[in-house]
Amino acid sequence: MWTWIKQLWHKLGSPRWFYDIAASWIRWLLPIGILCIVAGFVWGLAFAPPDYQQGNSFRIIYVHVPSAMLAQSIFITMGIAGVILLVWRMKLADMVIKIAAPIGASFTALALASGAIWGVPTWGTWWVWDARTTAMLVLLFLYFGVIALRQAIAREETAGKACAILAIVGMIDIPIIKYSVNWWLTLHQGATFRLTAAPAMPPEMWIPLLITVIGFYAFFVAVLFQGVRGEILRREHRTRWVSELVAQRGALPGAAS
Amino acid sequence: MSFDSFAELLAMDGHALYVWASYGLALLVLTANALVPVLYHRRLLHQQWQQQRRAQAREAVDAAAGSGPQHAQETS
Amino acid sequence: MVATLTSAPESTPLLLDAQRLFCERDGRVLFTDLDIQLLPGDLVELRGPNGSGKTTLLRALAGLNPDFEGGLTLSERLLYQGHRVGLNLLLTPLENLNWYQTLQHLPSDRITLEAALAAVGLAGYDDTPCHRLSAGQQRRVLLARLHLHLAPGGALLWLLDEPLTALDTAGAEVLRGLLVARIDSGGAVLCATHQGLGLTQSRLLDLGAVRL
Amino acid sequence: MSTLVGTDDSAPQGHLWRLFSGQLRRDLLAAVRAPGELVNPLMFYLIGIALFPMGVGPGPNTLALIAAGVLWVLALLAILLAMDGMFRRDYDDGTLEQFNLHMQPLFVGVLAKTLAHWLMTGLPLTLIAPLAALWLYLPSHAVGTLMLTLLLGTPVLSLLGGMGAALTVSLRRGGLLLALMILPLYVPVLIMGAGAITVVTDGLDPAAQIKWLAAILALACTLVPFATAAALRIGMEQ
Repeated sequence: MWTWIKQLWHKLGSPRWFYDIAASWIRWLLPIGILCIVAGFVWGLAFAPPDYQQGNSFRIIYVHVPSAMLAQSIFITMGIAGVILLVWRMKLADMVIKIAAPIGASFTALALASGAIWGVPTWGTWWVWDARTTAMLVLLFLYFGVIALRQAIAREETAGKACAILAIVGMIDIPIIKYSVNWWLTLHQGATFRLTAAPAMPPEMWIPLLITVIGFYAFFVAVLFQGVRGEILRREHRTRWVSELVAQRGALPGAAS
Repeated sequence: MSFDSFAELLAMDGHALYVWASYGLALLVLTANALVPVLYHRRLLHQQWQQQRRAQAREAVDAAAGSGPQHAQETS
Repeated sequence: MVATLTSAPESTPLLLDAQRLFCERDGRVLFTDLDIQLLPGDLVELRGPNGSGKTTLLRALAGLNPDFEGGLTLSERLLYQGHRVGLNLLLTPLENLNWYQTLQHLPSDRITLEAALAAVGLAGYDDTPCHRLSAGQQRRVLLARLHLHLAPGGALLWLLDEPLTALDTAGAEVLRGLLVARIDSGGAVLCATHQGLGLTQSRLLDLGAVRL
Repeated sequence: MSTLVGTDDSAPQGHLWRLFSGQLRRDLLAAVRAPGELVNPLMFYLIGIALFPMGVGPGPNTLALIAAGVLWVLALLAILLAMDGMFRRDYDDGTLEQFNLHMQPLFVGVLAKTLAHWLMTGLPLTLIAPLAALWLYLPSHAVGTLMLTLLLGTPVLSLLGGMGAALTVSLRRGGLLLALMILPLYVPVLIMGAGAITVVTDGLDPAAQIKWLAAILALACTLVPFATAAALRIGMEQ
């Protein structure tokens, strides 16, 4: 096991290896992700029973909860990638941070927007300064900071390392932010869904949620990998393997993927 | 199915606007995130391929024009 | 571009041993397969046109820029003097030197520092804020820094980037004296310069000459 | 990539102290020579506070209601605006290069620079805060808490801001970017600091918030200087 991990680690240093292996991962992860999302959405929209208090507007949680969970996980991914970049100088980690940041920001925005939409029928207002919404908003700002920092620094290596530092500090700060924001009295419900404890909702409600969450995560990994492949191609465009690849793909019109 | 008819599903018991807007946004974010890297990758490959072709064309032109003494020497 | 600069005798401690240095910046190769070895007594002038990578090389050797490949072994302590003056202009030469000496763990008593300033022709300027000094005088404060490093425990390896900038002929003479003193007392100097130092002891390393 | 032969790993503690105090003295000296820059954040703080009565009206009740938040938000902004200067001058004149190269270990120097910067911004700000509190009709029994929270909170702002300043040191116009990066990180300090004052004006015990501020300060003191040191190395790579 250990040697296997070491081998994998070593291989991860080679963008070319990752470029190929990621393609085969995407072939599995993208269909799984889309399938889970579609299944979860359809189940949640049409088959799950309505909530006895919120009625049908509760169905928004199948959008809201997965995107909120993913949004936080992506920042933690970036923080870990930041540590890997600074300690082991793995270029792949830099690409992960770069590609993951806008994806994370988009899911944070989705979580905020779906939460706001849900707030209208439930709370009677678009925006409530409650603990979770506020923490999510701060997370969105953290994403903006990382993206802005990368765009401000011209030199790519420097920008990558600077973003890594910000991602690490942000990652450490996230629990503190969440905790401090929790000091505010909250209108929000308690955690809808925990991995460790059995949820309070009936299975026909939380099973589709679980499926959607899995779908979102698989989808994210697939999309991240595809983004990283593009980044590899761009950064390595002078190398021989890229030009050979381009020559192969170019011969087949429209087959490039 | 927790709805009696398709129309009821669409109506969402009066919450249609909120529910469908959320799912619409979700689809928007998901498709955008899926399309951006694929299109970028494709464009990159295309650009690279065009560059290669330009380079090849240049080489071909050079080879055709360079039937002078220097090149002849090189090939001999 | 390949450049090699090696000194023959073995078993002498190398002050700087750089092997197969490679640096690419913004898709342009600045140097590749560059070997530099400096022994006590070496004085090397780094030449090359603008943009040939002199500053990048010096910064890489000094450890200010880790983005290069190759093996690099350095002596324990080095002195690096970059383009920018490296003086806080609000402080006096004495205060600047005092701070610098503390950083370098060198003696920083007033008498030593005043003697160093006097040696580079700045006697009487100890308490004038640096922004009131002329550009050449500011550069002379840096010479005082070099002077301080000649003391026991000072850096044996000097990496200088255009040290002649803004110096008058007398200042240049002081600099030459300091460089010679350093290599004569077991040190080595690598110095990027356009004008040339005009010292017989120096050898050339031209980053531009061997360009592909 | 590079190896240093014979580095002295066992630097005695007196050495660290000498480095720390030497850097601190130098920075304070430089700050005293340019007193204008010292006053600027304070002026900004007072002007900013004075804008609120003009904006929301002079009613003592309204002002007292928002006083805690306003006093803290403006402290945050004042320090943020001063942050860019922490490394800027040193970067421009080249001393930061020498600092990076010879300050061993770097975080000791970073800590000294941060302390100097805080003594020049956060501390005076804490001291004039009662005046600003007076303008906003903050109940007098809350002034002590205000000062205590500022005393504990502003060093955290300086530490985090220093990290941002180090990351953006080589960018010509890093000011706005710095705000974008750092303000989200300031959120816990703001919530705890302003929260403590609100709690006191409500007649309750702010001990929990103050303990949290102290804990955040301890955490920031131990972790952030390392991040700032790394950020400086990266920021100087240009």
